[in-house]
Amino acid sequence: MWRVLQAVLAAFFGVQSERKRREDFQQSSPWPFILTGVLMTLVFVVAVGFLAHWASS
Amino acid sequence: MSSTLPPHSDKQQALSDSAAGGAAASAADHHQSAPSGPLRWLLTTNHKEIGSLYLLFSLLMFFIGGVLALVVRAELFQPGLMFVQPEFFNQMTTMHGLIMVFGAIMPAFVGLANWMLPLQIGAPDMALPRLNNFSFWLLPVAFTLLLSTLFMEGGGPNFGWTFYAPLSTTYAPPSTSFFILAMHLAGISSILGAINIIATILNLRTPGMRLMDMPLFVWTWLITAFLLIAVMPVLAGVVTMMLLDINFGTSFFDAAGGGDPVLFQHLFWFFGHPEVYIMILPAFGIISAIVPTFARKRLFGYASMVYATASIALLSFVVWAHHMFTVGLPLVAELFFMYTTMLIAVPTGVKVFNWMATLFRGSISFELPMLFALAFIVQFTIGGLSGVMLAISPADFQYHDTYFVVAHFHYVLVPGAVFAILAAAYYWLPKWTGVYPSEKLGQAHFWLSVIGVNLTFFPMHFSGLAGMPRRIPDYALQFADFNLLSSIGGFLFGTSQLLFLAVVILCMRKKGKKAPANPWEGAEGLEWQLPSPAPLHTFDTPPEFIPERDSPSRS
Amino acid sequence: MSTSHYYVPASSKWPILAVVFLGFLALGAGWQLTEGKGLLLLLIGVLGVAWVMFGWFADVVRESLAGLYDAQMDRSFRQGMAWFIFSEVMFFAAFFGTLFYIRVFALPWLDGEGAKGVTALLWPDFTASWPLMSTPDPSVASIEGQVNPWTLPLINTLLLVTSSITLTFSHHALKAQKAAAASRWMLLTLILGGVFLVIQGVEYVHAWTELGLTLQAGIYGATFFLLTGFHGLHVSIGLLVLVVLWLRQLRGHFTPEQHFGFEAGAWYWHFVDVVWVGLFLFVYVF
Amino acid sequence: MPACLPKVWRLLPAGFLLIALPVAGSQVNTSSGWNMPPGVTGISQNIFSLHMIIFWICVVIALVVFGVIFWSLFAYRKSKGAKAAHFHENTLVEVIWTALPLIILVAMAVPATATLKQLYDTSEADMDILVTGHQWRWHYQYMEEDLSFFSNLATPRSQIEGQEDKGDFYLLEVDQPLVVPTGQKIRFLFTSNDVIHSWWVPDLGIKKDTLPGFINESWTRIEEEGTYRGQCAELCGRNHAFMPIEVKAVSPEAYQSWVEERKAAAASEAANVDRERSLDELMQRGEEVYTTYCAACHQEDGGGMPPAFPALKGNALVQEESGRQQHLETVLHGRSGTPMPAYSDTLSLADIAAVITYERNAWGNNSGDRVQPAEIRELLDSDD
Repeated sequence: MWRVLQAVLAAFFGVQSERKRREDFQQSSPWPFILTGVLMTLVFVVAVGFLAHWASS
Repeated sequence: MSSTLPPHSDKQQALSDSAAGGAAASAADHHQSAPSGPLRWLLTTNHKEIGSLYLLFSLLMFFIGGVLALVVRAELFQPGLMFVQPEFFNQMTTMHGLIMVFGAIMPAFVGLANWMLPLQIGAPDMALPRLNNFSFWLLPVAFTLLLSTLFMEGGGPNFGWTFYAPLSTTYAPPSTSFFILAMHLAGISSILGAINIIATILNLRTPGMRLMDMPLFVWTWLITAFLLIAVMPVLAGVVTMMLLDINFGTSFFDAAGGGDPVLFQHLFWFFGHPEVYIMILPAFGIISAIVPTFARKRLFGYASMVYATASIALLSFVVWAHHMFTVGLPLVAELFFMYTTMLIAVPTGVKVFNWMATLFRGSISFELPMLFALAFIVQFTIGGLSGVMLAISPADFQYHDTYFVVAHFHYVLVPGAVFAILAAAYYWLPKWTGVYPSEKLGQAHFWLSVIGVNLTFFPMHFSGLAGMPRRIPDYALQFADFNLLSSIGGFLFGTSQLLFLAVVILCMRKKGKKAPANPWEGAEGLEWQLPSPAPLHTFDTPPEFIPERDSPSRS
Repeated sequence: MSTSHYYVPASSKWPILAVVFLGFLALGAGWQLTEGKGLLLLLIGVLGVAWVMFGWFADVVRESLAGLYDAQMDRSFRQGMAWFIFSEVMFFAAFFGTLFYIRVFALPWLDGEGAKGVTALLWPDFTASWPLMSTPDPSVASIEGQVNPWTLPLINTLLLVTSSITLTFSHHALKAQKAAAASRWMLLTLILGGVFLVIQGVEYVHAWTELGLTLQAGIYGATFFLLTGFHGLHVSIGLLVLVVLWLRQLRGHFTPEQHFGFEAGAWYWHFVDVVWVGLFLFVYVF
Repeated sequence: MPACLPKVWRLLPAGFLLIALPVAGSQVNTSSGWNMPPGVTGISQNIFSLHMIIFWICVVIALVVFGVIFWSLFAYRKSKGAKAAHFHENTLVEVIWTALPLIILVAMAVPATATLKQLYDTSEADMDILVTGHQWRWHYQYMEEDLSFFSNLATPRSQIEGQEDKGDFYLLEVDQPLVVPTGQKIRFLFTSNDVIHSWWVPDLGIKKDTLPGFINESWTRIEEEGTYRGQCAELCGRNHAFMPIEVKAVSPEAYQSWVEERKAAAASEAANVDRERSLDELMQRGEEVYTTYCAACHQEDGGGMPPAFPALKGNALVQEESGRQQHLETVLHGRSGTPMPAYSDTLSLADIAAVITYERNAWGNNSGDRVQPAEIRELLDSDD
C-alpha cells in the first residue's frame, strides 16, 4: 500500500527514478495505482478547496 | 459492396513471419479489392486512407479559416470601418475560431493519429475501422452545414467561438439552430474517433510493447482521447440546452425563469479548457518524437513526460473557471481556480525542461521537422509564460478579453499546435509518400512562417496590455501601430502557407528525393521499419518490438 | 514473437450511409426549427439512421456468427462500448451539474443569499424554493403543484431496479445454457421497461396539463424535462436494443462463452438504471 | 534559408526572439502605450506591480530556457562533429526544476491572494452606482441620488466611416460621462438589460461583467482628478466596439454641484412636457436621438438592414396615418421576438416624441405628423 502511494505521489510530482518506475510497472495489476490516483486527485482538489476557503477568510 | 471476407492464406503467413517489416509485402491481397474512384474514399476503412482524408480535410479547413482570419486582419489594418460591417466582422471572428478549433487543428491531430498510431504500435489498422470511416465523413457534413449558415438569412454565428448565452440564444440569428446541429455532428465524430483511438492503443499494441514503452505520441493521444470522451458530451449537453432555450422556451440561461447565463460559461469551459489541452497534448507527443531524432539522443525524462501529460489532463478538469475570472465568481472560487491554474505551469514547465535537456549534449542537425519543432518549443514557451501571467487572477482583471489573451492563445495554438502539426507533416511525409519534402520550399515556408507568425501575434501582447479589447472591428487610435504590424504579419503568414500546400502537392505526386525506409538518421520506432511509402496494409502480423531503452543506437 | 494474424474487418457501405442520413436528420431538424419545413427530411433522416443501424449491426452479427472475430476484436468492442457509456455518463453529468448549480448557487443568489446575494435588488419579490413554484420574473411561469416522488416515480424506480435484476437473471441463465429461461427473463425485463415508459408518459401528461409543469415553466420545468426526457430517450433506445437482443436470443445467437452483444446491451441498461436512481433522488426526492 | 549560407544563420529565430523580449521589457516601464497602465487607484497599482513581477519572472525563465536551448543548438551541432551523450534522466535535476517553479508560484500566489481580497472588499462604501449594460450604451444610476442617465458613444459616424479625420479620443468619447467624486469609496453594482457586457476602465483596475438578471459588485477609490476611459470588454453584438466608458473624477465639491445641476435640468424637462413643440424643434432633437439610438440598426439613411432590421424609409408603418399607433407602440414597448428593444424606460418623453416625429418626416417620409411629449405620456399612462 505504501509503495503504491509512494508511486502515485511521485507521479503527481512528476519525478521518479527509472529503477523505481520499473519496479512499479512490474506489478501485476494497475488497478491499485489507478484507484489511488483517482482518490489522490479528489484529495488534492478538496485540499486546494480548503486552502482557498482559508485564504479567503 | 460485396461482403467477401478477408482470406488468411498460408502464403501471407509465411511472408509475414519472415520479417516484421516485410509484413507489408503480403498486404496487397490481404483485403478484398477496394472499389476504385471516389467510391473508394467514401467506403474506405483503411487507417492510412482515412488519415490522409483527415489531414487533407484539415488543410482545407486551415485555409478557409485562414481566409476568414485575413478578412479580420484586413478590417483591422487601420482604425475605422474599412471593408466590412460589424455584424459580418463578428461572423468572421466566430467562424474563424470554430473552424480552426474544430475543423483544422483537431482533425489534423486525429489524422496524424490515424496514420501513425497503428504504425507506431505495430497494429494492422485502427481497432474499429468502420467506425473510423463514419467518424471522418461526419466532419465534411458538419462543416458544410456550419459554413452554409453564413449564407442564411440573418447570417451565421456572430457570437464568438465561445458562444456565450444569451447573445447566442435570445439574441442570436435564426441560423443558430443549424450551428448547434453542426456542433452535434462534429461532437459525435470526435467522441467516436476518440473511442477508436483508445481501443486501438489499449488493444492492438504488438506483444512486448508495454504502456511505458509506447512512443510519447501514442501516450499523449491516449490521454487526449480520454479528455475528448470526457468533455465532448458536455459540449453536446450545453448546446442542447441552447437549442431548448432558443426553440422550446426553456430558461436555462435566463434569470427571469430562474436560470443563469453564467451556467452556460461553466458548462462551456468545463468542456473548453480540456479542449485546449486536446489541441496541445498531441503536439507535445510530436515534439517528443522529433527532438530526440535530430538530437540523436534519447528523450530526457520519458516517465516524467508521461506523468506530466497525465497531470495536465487531470488538472484541466479543475481549472475551467479561470476563463471566467471577471464574470463575478465568489471569492473562494476565484482563489481555487487561480491556485489550480497556477499549478498547471509545473508539469508544462517540466516538459519544456525535458526537451531542453534532450537537446543538451546531443548531436544536433537542422532538418525541416527539427526547425519546426525547435520553433515550437520556443514559441510555445512564450505562450505558456503569458499563460502563467493570465493565471494570476487580479492581473487577469486587466488582461481578460483583451488582445493579450488573443496573443496568448494564438501563441499556444499557431506557433504552438500548428507548428507541431507542420513539424509532424515534414517528419512523416517521407513515410506517407515515399519522397522527402522539398528542402528549398520547406525552408522558405519555415522562415516566412516564423517571421509572419511572430509579427502577427507578438504585437498583440502590447495592444492588449495597452487596452485593446478583443472581438472589435474598430479601435482607438493608440492601437493603430500594433494592428498594422499584426495585419502585415497575418498576410505574410497566411500567404506563406501556400508554400506548404506546394510541398504537400509535390510529395503527393512523388516529386522529390526518394526516401529510404528510415529517412532520418536518428529516428527510431516501428514506423521506420516499414518501407517508404508505407504500403496500404501493414503489420498483417504483430511485428517484433524492442523497447527503446534496450536499443543499441541511443542507449 | 507472436505469429498470430490480426483480424481486420472488411469495409462496408453502412458508415457512409449513416453519415448521409445523419446529415438529412440534422438538416431536417434545423430547417424544421427555423422555418417549420423540414419534417419530411427529418423523418427520412430518422428512418434512414434506423435502417442503417439495423443493417450495420446485422452485418456485425453475421460476421460474428461466422466466427470471424478473434479475441482482440472482442476486446475492442468491449472497450468501445465501455468508453461510449462513459461518454454518456459525462453527457448526463452536464445535466446533473446544471441542476446542482441552479439549486446550490443561482437560485439562492437570486433570492439574496450568498456571495452574489445583492442580485436580489433586481427581484425583490422572489423567494427561492425547490421545486421552484414561481420564477423570479413571475410572468414567466408559476406551477400549480409538484410531482409527488412517492407515487408514480417510486413505482418507476422499483420497475427499473427490478428490470436490472431480471436482466441479470437472464444473463446468468444464458451462461448456464438455459436458453428458454434466459429469454423468459428477458421478456420480463422488456415488459418492465415498457411499463416504465408508459408510466412516465402518464406522469408527463399529468405534470403538463394539471400541474402546469411544462418546458416553459421556468428552470424547474426545464431541468425536470431535460433530465427525465433525456433519460426517457435512453430508456427507449435501451428497450429497442433489448428487443433486438431478445429476438437474437430466440434465434440462438448467443453461446455461454460468446455473447458480447448481450453484455453490451445489458451494460447500457444497467447504466440507464443507475442514472434513474440518481434522477429519482435529485429530481424527485430532494 | 538557402543551404549556401553559414549554418549559424539558421539560428535567426533565436536572434529575433532574444532581441524581441528584452526590447519589449525595456519599453514596458517607460511608455504607457506598450504596457498596462499603473492606473490611479490602490487596486490598479497593486495589479500593476503583480503584473510587472510576474512579467520579469517570465522573462528571466524565458532567457534561461532559451539560452540553454540556443547554446545547445550552437555548441552541439552535428555539423561540428558533436557526439550525443547518453544520459536520459537525472532525479536531482528533475526534482529541482519541478520544485523551483512550485516555490515561485507559491510566492506569487501570496500577494495575488491579498490583492484579490482587497478587490472583493466592497464593504463600507460611501456611495453606490448601478451600472447597466444595454445594447449598446451604458446606463448609470446614482443609488443615493435621484439621478440616472445613459452614456452613449459621441464619436460621429463620419469619423468611423472615414469621411472625416479621427479625433484624439476616437471611439473613447461619450455624450455624458460618469461623474464621480475623488477620495470616496464608490461601490459599483453591475447588471445588464440584455446580453453580457463588461465594464472596463484600465486606470481604475476594474473589469466586471454585467449579467442580465444578476448583479456583480466592484469598487474604486480614485485619488487623482481626471478623465479615465475604457470600453466594453465582452462581445455583446454588432456595436460591441462602440460603447465606450468615460469616467470623470472631480473634487467632492464639484461633484455635488454637478449633481444639483443635473437634478435641476431633469426637473425643468419634466415641467416642460406639456409645451407644444414645433416640427423643426422636434426634427432637430429627433435627429440627434435617432443617430444615437436607432442608426446603428436602422441606419443613418433609414434604409435598415433587412431582414433583421427593417427599413424605416418608405415603411408604411412609419409613413402612413394607419400605422401611427403601431409605430408608437413599437418604439415604446419594443417588438418581442426581434432585436427591437422597448424605449419607454430608456428615453425621456420628449426624446421619444422627437425621434418618432423625426422618423415620420425624415428621408422623404414627409408625413407632416408631429408627436408631442404629452401624447406619449398619455399613451404610457393608459397602458398602466
